[in-house]
Amino acid sequence: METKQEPILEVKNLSIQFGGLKAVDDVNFKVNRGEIVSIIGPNGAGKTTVFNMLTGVYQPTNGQIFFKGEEIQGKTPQNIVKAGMARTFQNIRLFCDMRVIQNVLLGMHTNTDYNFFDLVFHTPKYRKLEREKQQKAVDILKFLDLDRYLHDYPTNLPYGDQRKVEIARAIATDAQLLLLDEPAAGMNPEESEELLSFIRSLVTKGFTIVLIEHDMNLVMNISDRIYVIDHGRKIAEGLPQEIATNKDVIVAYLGEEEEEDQLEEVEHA
Amino acid sequence: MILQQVFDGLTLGIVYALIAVGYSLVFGVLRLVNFAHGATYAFGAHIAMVVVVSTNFGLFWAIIISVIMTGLMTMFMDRIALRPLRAKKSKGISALITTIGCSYIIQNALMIVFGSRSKWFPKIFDYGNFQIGNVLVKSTQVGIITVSVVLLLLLTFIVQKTKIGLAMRAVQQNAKAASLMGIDVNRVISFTFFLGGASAAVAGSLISGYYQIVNPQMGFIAGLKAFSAAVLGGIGILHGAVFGGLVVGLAESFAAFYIGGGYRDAVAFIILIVVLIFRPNGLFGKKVIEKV
Amino acid sequence: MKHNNAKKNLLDTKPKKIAALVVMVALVLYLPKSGLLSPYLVRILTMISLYSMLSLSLNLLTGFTGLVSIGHAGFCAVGGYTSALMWQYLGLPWLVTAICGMIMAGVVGLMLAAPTSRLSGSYLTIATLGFGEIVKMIALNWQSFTGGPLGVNHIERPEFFGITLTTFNGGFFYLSIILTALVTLFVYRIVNSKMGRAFMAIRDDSLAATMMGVDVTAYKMKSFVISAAIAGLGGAFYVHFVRFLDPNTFNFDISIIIISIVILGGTGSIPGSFLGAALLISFPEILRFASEYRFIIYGLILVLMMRFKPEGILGGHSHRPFRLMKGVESYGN
Amino acid sequence: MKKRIVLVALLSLLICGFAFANGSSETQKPVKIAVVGPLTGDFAEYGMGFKNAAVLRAKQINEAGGVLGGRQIEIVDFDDKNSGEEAASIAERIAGNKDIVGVVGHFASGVSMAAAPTYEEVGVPEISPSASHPDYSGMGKYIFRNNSLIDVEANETLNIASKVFKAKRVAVLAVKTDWGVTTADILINTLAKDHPELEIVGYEEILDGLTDFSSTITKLRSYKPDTIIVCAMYNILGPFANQYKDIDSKINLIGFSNAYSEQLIKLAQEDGNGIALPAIFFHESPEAKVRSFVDNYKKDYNGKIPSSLTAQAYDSLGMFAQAIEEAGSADRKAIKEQLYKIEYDGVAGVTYFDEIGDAYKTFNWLMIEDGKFTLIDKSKL
Repeated sequence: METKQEPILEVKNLSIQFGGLKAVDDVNFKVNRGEIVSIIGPNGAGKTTVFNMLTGVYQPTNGQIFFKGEEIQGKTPQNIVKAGMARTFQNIRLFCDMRVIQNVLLGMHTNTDYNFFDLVFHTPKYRKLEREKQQKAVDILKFLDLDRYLHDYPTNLPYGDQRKVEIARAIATDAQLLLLDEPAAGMNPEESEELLSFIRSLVTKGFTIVLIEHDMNLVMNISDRIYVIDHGRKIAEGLPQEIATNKDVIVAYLGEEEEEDQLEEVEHA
Repeated sequence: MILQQVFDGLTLGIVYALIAVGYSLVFGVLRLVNFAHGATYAFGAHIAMVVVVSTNFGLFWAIIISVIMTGLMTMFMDRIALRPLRAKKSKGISALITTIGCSYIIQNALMIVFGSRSKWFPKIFDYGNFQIGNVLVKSTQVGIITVSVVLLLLLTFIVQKTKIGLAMRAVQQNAKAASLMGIDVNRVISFTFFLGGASAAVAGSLISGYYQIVNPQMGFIAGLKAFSAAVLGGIGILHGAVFGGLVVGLAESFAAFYIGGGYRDAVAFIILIVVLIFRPNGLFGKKVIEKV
Repeated sequence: MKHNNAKKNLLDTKPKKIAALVVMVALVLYLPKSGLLSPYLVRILTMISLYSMLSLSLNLLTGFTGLVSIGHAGFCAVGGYTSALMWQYLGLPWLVTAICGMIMAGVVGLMLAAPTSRLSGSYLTIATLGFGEIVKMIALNWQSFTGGPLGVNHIERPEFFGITLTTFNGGFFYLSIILTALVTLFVYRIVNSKMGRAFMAIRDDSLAATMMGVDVTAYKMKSFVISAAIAGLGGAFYVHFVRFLDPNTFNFDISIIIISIVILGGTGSIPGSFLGAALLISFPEILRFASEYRFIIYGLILVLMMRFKPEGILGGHSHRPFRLMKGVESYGN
Repeated sequence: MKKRIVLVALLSLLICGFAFANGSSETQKPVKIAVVGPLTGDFAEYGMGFKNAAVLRAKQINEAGGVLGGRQIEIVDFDDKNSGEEAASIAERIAGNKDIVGVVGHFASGVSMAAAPTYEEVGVPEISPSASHPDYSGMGKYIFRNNSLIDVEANETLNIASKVFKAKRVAVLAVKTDWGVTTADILINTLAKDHPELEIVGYEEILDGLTDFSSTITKLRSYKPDTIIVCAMYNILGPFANQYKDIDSKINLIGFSNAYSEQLIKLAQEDGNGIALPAIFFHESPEAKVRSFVDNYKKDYNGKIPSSLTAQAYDSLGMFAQAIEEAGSADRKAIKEQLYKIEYDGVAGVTYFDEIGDAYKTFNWLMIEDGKFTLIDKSKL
């Protein structure tokens, strides 16, 4: 995979403080186009908080976020999605009383620009755009092999497929950068195996992925680069092999004593 | 003349506080606005009226009976209508709509049983009036204020100092954790409903004794004003409800005096909307951050 | 769910659907003229169609956007008063005053929505209740303009091409059917468009909606404005129908009837509002003895529906396939 | 599929319900007269009074041989719940039923005016025993009123104030309903001029259904009135008397004929003593007609005492019977024409209609003394 060197996303000394607590403290990282970058760290390290700052849910106390060269920290979530960055959630947040296809169609909200007048009088512009978007939604579901659930409601789908619908919804926003928040959480081994090949297929389609994940097996095999965050601070970055042997990472995850066992387990993952 | 308005306003306010406390108790424990609370207040007043008129029990015993009956009624309502929803983990809106339904059932049942006409209610604490400076003080007013203050202190004592009070505060903080610690959450919730119903019954009897009139529709407007008071003080907080009640009572009696009789109800609603917009958590409430 | 292949059912074939529609329209138009129905029954059908329109407007706000409003009669009052007073002071024809009533109600809907759309659940509901009472209070106290308790009477009936509509010539019946049909088409198109999906997304998970680029506050306000405008139109129709209006015409009971219809019929279901209106408006007429208990029955409906079928009779997940636009290839699904 | 079955079941219930409600048409030929008023809700007492009075009068007429040579009068009652909407719906039902030739009813002015256009349009003579809004009977040729005009009755209250109480400073309290506000306006702006001996010192308005009068009382007392005219019904006058006399027991209170009912005594208890009000009908007047009406009414309706509005409903039914007899036909139009020529000597005094359908009445003055209404002897003043 050739990776053009100009970064699609660059974060400079990003930090945020809730009252006295420094949830994220001076984090720097960058993501290049077409890469799969993982952010790992123990629970409560501040990973999801980073995601929330990237997507405009929280305003960082300081630091900049450059997306495709443009500063986006402080922008509203709507503008960030429109700019081309979409996310999924740690615990699935699909619209359970809307059909699967409607969920995906909702993803296209920012890029379906017919106005109130068009939709009331079914003007040609409305008909053309609506048909286009519905076709695109069906195609996305087909691509993700979810089109059989087209008319169905998300709550009736198996867990793994619900995850994929959430990703389908993120893709529908025409985003180039997908932020996946623990997609493998709650999956059994072959489901996460299938997810692995699925994410790889996304990259071949031209998406760039940033991943938060605890499933070390998935992370070590899929990531191009890994950043490790602990107590809100970046403690390590680099290729999967480097991270596996990095002292600080092991200490952060497992604490002092059992240093040795951690090493063998990683080698033959 | 101002002092007279202040005193009248305080009497009104202390009773609104007594009703508002009911809202805060239930909201604290369940995060639910009990819309049927206004109708409960009217229910309590009617029970007291029936007991006083049809039997020779004094007003004191009538109120005691009304407190017990109303408390049981609210517990029954919680048991039949609200507990199944909690068990079913249904959406918050369902519980709110259920209480709206209950308030309509109670109010219209009162109208059918007691007829919709206003009925007489004996004067409470009727020992004549006396003058302090140019402020005319009725014995009824003094009686109402003392009873209300005693009841509010009793409620605060129960919540702060007793075992069940501790359980209530635990459920208020985190119902799931409380149940893990062996607290029977449903029992605590129904006890809270009992307290809410009881305080509403007393408030209903006191107000009817003060104005010597009882009417099935009295609960609707009074309930709404008491809710404004509870929100103003910070819903879920007892002393907030008391403070809010006094403010709404004073505002209403000043508006009626200076602007005109037609505006007395409007004042409470305007306070409600203004508070909801600028400080939804009220004066004593704290900001709640929604975790992603 | 067993729904992976689109079931072909009776009504789906094109010609059958048109035929059913034509028969239905002919029946509805012929009905009042046929003398089969006494003016009293024509009046009931007119009220059913009016309440269908009102509950459709609340369904858009509560059923589709998830904002529970129990002060909806306040918007009817704004629409009704605007229309009645414009007739009284300016003598304008019904069509003009009704549209102004609709716009005025929409504007008031915006004024209520702007500050309160940040509120959550029960706070917003209680704020709408407060709003309903404030509208009544203003109508009562602004005596010089609204006539206060005297209200407005002898309100002129609408007149189209020289015919004055009355219940006897079925005029009001046709007008209410036309208005309800227009509103239904309007709501149907909104619900099946990008805006409708945004409303439903806000109802199901407003945070996820925000993350997908929906400006939640703006859309909540749009939902309020549209819903209020339709309610205002309903109010404008009603005052010219009853020819009388005072602060008590649109009181809290009307809001409760409307929300009971929405809850009974089915939140988030357009046919549900029609079924709810038909049931709740006709049952006090059919069971005369029950009419005294009707508000207890409305209360019971709210409690029992929440307990056993919160999504309502016709609400909930529908088994019919999602209607894709013509020409969209669905790979056999 | 399950949902479709439910739908079909519910709709069929609806259809058969309509058939049932449509009612069967009778073929006998009794003369049917409708009585309409609030049989439920806040003013149920007045609606029931109308119905009882009309049924009693019809029974007496039928026992005396009915009308038009033996045809019986049949009363058909409707409950309009004191709502304009319900009233308009009932008006259409009555207008559509050819057998009903006259209507005694609608209670409140607003409600009557919501129904009047339909009666006028179809041509059904309607006599309201209680509507007092000035432009009510002007709504049509078929619209009559067997109740005193507001300005006539309001003038009586001023006479009571000056003659009975020798009042100097009079305050006016009005409930914010169409009747209350109109009465107060006429009292203050038109009638006060021709009573130089009195001075209207203040005016206050209160919401209907209010129970807390403390701030209104404080304001009224600031005007230092010796007499207060209360334009409101007993549900306001009663508690107001309690709360005001609690502070100033010497105040004179004057009510209106619609507050004249036992409910007022029940609500005001001992504070009711001293309240005066004008009334067209007095249930303890020595007149034979009144005595027999009150005794029959108490016999039939377990001891209830008829109020002045009930008496007027009783007379209204009597007027219809007399008009039908004199017109010699039970045709709606003929009855209407006859009503303009009628001179009816009823329990509520001699009544005749003017050209727009308003009735002129003579008033008695009553005062509550130790829990009972007593007649004020005007000659001794």
